[in-house]
This record gives sequence, C-alpha cells and structure tokens, in this order.
Amino acid sequence: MKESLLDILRCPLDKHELELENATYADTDGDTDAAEVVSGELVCTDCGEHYPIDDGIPNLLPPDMREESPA
Amino acid sequence: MKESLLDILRCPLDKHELELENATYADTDGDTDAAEVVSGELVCTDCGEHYPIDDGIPNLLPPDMREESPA
Amino acid sequence: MSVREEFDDWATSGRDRGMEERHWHTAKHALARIPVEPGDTVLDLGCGSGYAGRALRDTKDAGRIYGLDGSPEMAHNAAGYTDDEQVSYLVGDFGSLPFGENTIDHVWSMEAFYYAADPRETLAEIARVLRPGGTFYCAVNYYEENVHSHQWQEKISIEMTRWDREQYRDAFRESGLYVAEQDTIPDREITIPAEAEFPTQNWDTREEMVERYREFGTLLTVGVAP
Amino acid sequence: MSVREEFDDWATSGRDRGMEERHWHTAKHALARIPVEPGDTVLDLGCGSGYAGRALRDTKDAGRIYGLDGSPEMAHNAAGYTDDEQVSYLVGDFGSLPFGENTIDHVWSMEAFYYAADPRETLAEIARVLRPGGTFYCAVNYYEENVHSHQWQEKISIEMTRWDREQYRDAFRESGLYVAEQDTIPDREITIPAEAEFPTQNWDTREEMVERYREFGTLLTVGVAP
Ligand SMILES: Nc1ncnc2c1ncn2[C@@H]1O[C@H](CSCC[C@H](N)C(=O)O)[C@@H](O)[C@H]1O
Ligand SMILES: Nc1ncnc2c1ncn2[C@@H]1O[C@H](CSCC[C@H](N)C(=O)O)[C@@H](O)[C@H]1O
Repeated sequence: MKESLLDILRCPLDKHELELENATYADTDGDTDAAEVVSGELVCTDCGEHYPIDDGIPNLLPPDMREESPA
Repeated sequence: MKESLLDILRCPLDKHELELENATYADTDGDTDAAEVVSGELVCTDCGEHYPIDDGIPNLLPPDMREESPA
Repeated sequence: MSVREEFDDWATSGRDRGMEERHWHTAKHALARIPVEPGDTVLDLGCGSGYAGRALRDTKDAGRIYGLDGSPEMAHNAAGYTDDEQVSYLVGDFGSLPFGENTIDHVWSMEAFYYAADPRETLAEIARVLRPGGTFYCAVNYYEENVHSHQWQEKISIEMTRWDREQYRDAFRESGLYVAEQDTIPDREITIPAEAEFPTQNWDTREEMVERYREFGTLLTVGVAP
Repeated sequence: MSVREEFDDWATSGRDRGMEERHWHTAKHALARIPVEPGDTVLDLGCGSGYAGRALRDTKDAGRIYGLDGSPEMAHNAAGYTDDEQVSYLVGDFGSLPFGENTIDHVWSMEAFYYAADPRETLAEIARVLRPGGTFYCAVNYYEENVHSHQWQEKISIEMTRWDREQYRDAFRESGLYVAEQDTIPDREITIPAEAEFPTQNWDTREEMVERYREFGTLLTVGVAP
C-alpha cells in the first residue's frame, strides 16, 4: 500500500486515525512520496488495535472477523 | 386547470402567490374539489400582473413574451 | 421568430405527434430510470404532445403531472390527448418557471432544454422548484459529440445551445445540482435501410446513420437537488 | 462459513476471473454512467478481481481507486492484475468501512452488496464515507423480481439479502441517500443457445434463459449523498 492511503484510512471499529508501525518498504529509488509499504502494522491512535499489512495489502477487518493466515 | 394547481403555481416574475379571478367552471356535478377552471385570470397577489386562462390552460408566460391570441 | 411562433406552427402541422413517435425510442428508457414513487409530482419542460408525463402516470402511478410548453398550440394539443384529471398543461417559459420552491419531485425534459434562452438560468430555476433529493432528467439529441446534429441549428430560427457532455455536467454543478448520472441511450428501433439504399434523402452513408442513432442516440444527464 | 472462507476458495480456484467476464456484460454499462471526473476517488465494495476500478482509471481518468474485499485471496489476486500505482486493494468488511467521513467521491459495488451481514448498516457506512453529491452505484443480479436468481442462496453458506426494487429504494432513503435512478440493464452478450439445445445443464427452457439475461439482467440502484 501507499503511505498516502493513511490520509483517508481509519480504524474500522472507532473510525480514528491510524499510524504505521514496523514498516518495510519496496525499493523506490529514494522517492518517499511513492513509498510502497510491503509489510508492517496499522495501529489505531485511539483504541490501540493493530491491523496487519501482508504483501502490501492492509487487512482492516474488525479483529473478531480476522483469522491469522497460515505462514 | 384544476383549482388545486394554485397551491404550487406562482407568478413567473416575482414568484408570489396567484389568485383566481373571473373564473368560469366546467360542469362537475357540484364537486368543487374537482372543479375544472375553463377560463378566468390568475392575478399576482404582489405585483398585480394578470395571466389569462384560455380553454382551461393557464398562460404563465412573462407578459413581455405573451402575445394576444386571435379571438 | 419566437418560441411561440416556431412551435405553434409545428403543433398545428402535427409535428408534435411525429416527435413523440421518434423520441419515444430513447425517451422510454430514460423515463424508466426515474425513481418516481406513487403520488410524486412531475414537471415536463417543453412537453410537446405531453406523452412523457402520461407514460409516468401509467407506469409509475405518478401523482400530478404538469406539462409546460412555450407554445400555446402545443399545450392545447397535449391537453386534447388525455382525459386524465391528474395531468395538466400550461404555457410558460423555461426562463421563469411559474412554480414555488420545493414543489416538484422530478423534472423531465426531452429535446427541449437547449432551446432555453439562457440555459444556466433555467438550471437555476429547476434547482429552485425541485425538493431536496428531487431529480432532473435532461435528455437531448442535439449535443456537441453528436456531430450529426450540428446542422439542425440551420433549420430553426431559435438559438440552440450545443454543450458537450462535460459542459452539461459542469453547468448542472454550477447551478447547485449534483450530477448523478450521464449516459447516451442508443435508438435501437429506428429502421436503418440496407446499404444499397444510401445515399438517402437525409443520409450520405449508412455508417453515419448508424453512428447517429445506434451510438450517439440521446444524451441523458441526471441532476439531483441537494 | 465466513465470507473469507467462502470467497478465498473462489479466488484460489479462479472464479474471480470467471465472474469478471460474466459481470462485465452489464457492469460496463453501469460504470459508463457514473459521473466520475478526472482525479475522483472511487471505492469498489466487494471488488473481486478488481476489474471495475481498473476500467474507471482507463476510461474516466479516476484518481485513486480502492478495492475492498472481505477475502484476502481476492484482494491479493486483484493486486496481482495491475501495476497501476493509483489502484490499491485492501481487506475489510462491508459492516465497518475503514475510511473517514466524506473521503470518497463514488462507491461502486457489483454482485456483492447483498452479502452484507446487515445491508442497512452498510448503506449507513456508505453514506458516511461519501462526500456530499457523491454517488453509490449498486448493481445486483440477485433480487426479488429476478425469480431465476432465487435458488442461488442454496449454493452458498452466507446469508444473502433478496430485496425487491422498492426495498432497495426505501432502504437507500432510510440510510439518508437520495435515490437518483433505478434501472435493469439487460445482458445482451451472453450466448443463448438455439431452442433445440434446451433443456441445458442450467436452463429448462430457452424462454427462462432469455428472461433472466435479456430482460431481468442487472438491477442498478443509484444513490446520492446529501
Ligand atoms: N423557452 C421555452 N420555454 C418553454 N417551452 C419551450 C421553450 N423553447 C422550446 N420550447 C418547447 O419545447 C418543445 C421542444 S420539441 C420536444 C417536445 C417533446 N418533449 C418531445 O419529446 O417530443 C416544443 O414544444 C417547444 O414549444
Ligand atoms: N461482508 C463482506 N465484506 C467484504 N467483502 C465481501 C463481503 N461479502 C462478500 N464480499 C466479497 O464480495 C465479492 C462478491 S463476488 C463479486 C466480485 C466482483 N464485484 C465482480 O463483479 O465480479 C467477493 O469477492 C466477496 O469476497
């Protein structure tokens, strides 16, 4: 995912903003605007819930609908 | 035209309400709700402009666009 | 010539019924899309023979229908085609609609909008009379992308507005209407003669006629009052 | 079974591409109607292979496209079909959209809305994320009037909502959306075998198949945020 997606993404539970943690990026020749996040976590700035980013795709299912994917 | 049309009709010039004058009605067996106005005039309650009803059809053209129809 | 003079002539020579027949091919598809609920009030701008409002009464149980036309002869013809007490016709001009604010649920107009002397003024008038959430279904065959319509202006003395698709959307928004949809509706019904019959009186080539009807058809722009 | 389990399976067995091919017949006509302006942000709910958003990028120069799907495998497949940096896919549920208020210009959904566990909650979520004047194009083949779709529920473990046309309009309005349009879009492209080939595996009679595709087609309801 693009880091700019954070502008409009919200926690599905309480609609508060999310912060990116433990991000790893795809190689983008130093162009950080275009930075493609490959993995990491989105953390709700209010409730603290964590949402994983797998293979560049954020999983924003409410936690009770999320099942861990096999490694 | 039906008299109930007066509920939503307005003077095209200043959008004020209109009043019906000199009305003649089609024969409707005394049912005044269904009263069909055949001729008469609609008069603006604000500017006093007159709009003719011919053959049951009100002519609400702005006066400068209206031409008298031949008798 | 005035709208009245031009179109009174059309009405007395029976062109109202001819237009009804041809316009119906695409108009019916646009009319079917309008979310008219039973009892809704519909205003038909430039109603001609008045077929559109009568169809909405029949198919969607619309409440009151008002057909407005600048030509008294058109309005009189239209009135003569129905006994329905819920349908009324009146003479008026697109530039100053004789209705109060928020009095109309849906405005329909087929092949008439571009005759407005000032189309932006007409849009503002439509936005004024529509209730919040009310729709304006504006259908035109005369528009910029339809190159085969360009020469129509030569045949009529009233100045016609030839917007392209984007100009319609922009003008709707400038008047305060939301744009909910824009589409071209093909005319799949008009008979297109076989190749060998071209050129015809109106068409040089079959390709042009196919493009005019099957591709360009009728441009529909749908606005919604906020 | 959960949405995830059901549709992950569909995705890994390639059904995402099969749906794309079949749904495209009607979806393209609905997509063409959306008044997307260059730069607009579009959210595709239940994006499957993600074809709809990619088409809006290509044809209308949409800005950002977000494809949301409850199945991680669907979202991963969709991401694999494009290199376009303006197109993103994410995993989420129709019941709680992970977007802020007024962040989306248009919401699109094809053959997915009725899987929502609570469709009214989903409509409220859509109304929340749309900017004023933004549209929701909701296209479904599974609906009450389409009697040929009724048995689809037996083939899937997720409960499906089978509204009729009026229920769609009413529910949109209850959620605060204006209804701008409702229409059925025929599928004119699917091949319907000759009379002699019926019954087929799926159809008893040719008439039924014609009715299903050429008449009932896809039900489109268009909402506009106030
Ligand atoms: N400025 C104006 N105000 C009111 N009516 C107008 C007008 N300019 C043109 N018209 C009317 O618009 C109509 C256009 S012809 C289309 C008629 C009908 N809607 C149909 O589909 O067949 C004519 O009847 C004409 O009299
Ligand atoms: N509650 C829910 N939340 C998010 N996505 C859901 C969902 N229920 C179903 N879906 C998704 O909706 C899709 C329906 S299949 C339709 C896919 C695509 N729109 C097309 O036209 O082909 C599936 O990919 C499924 O995973």
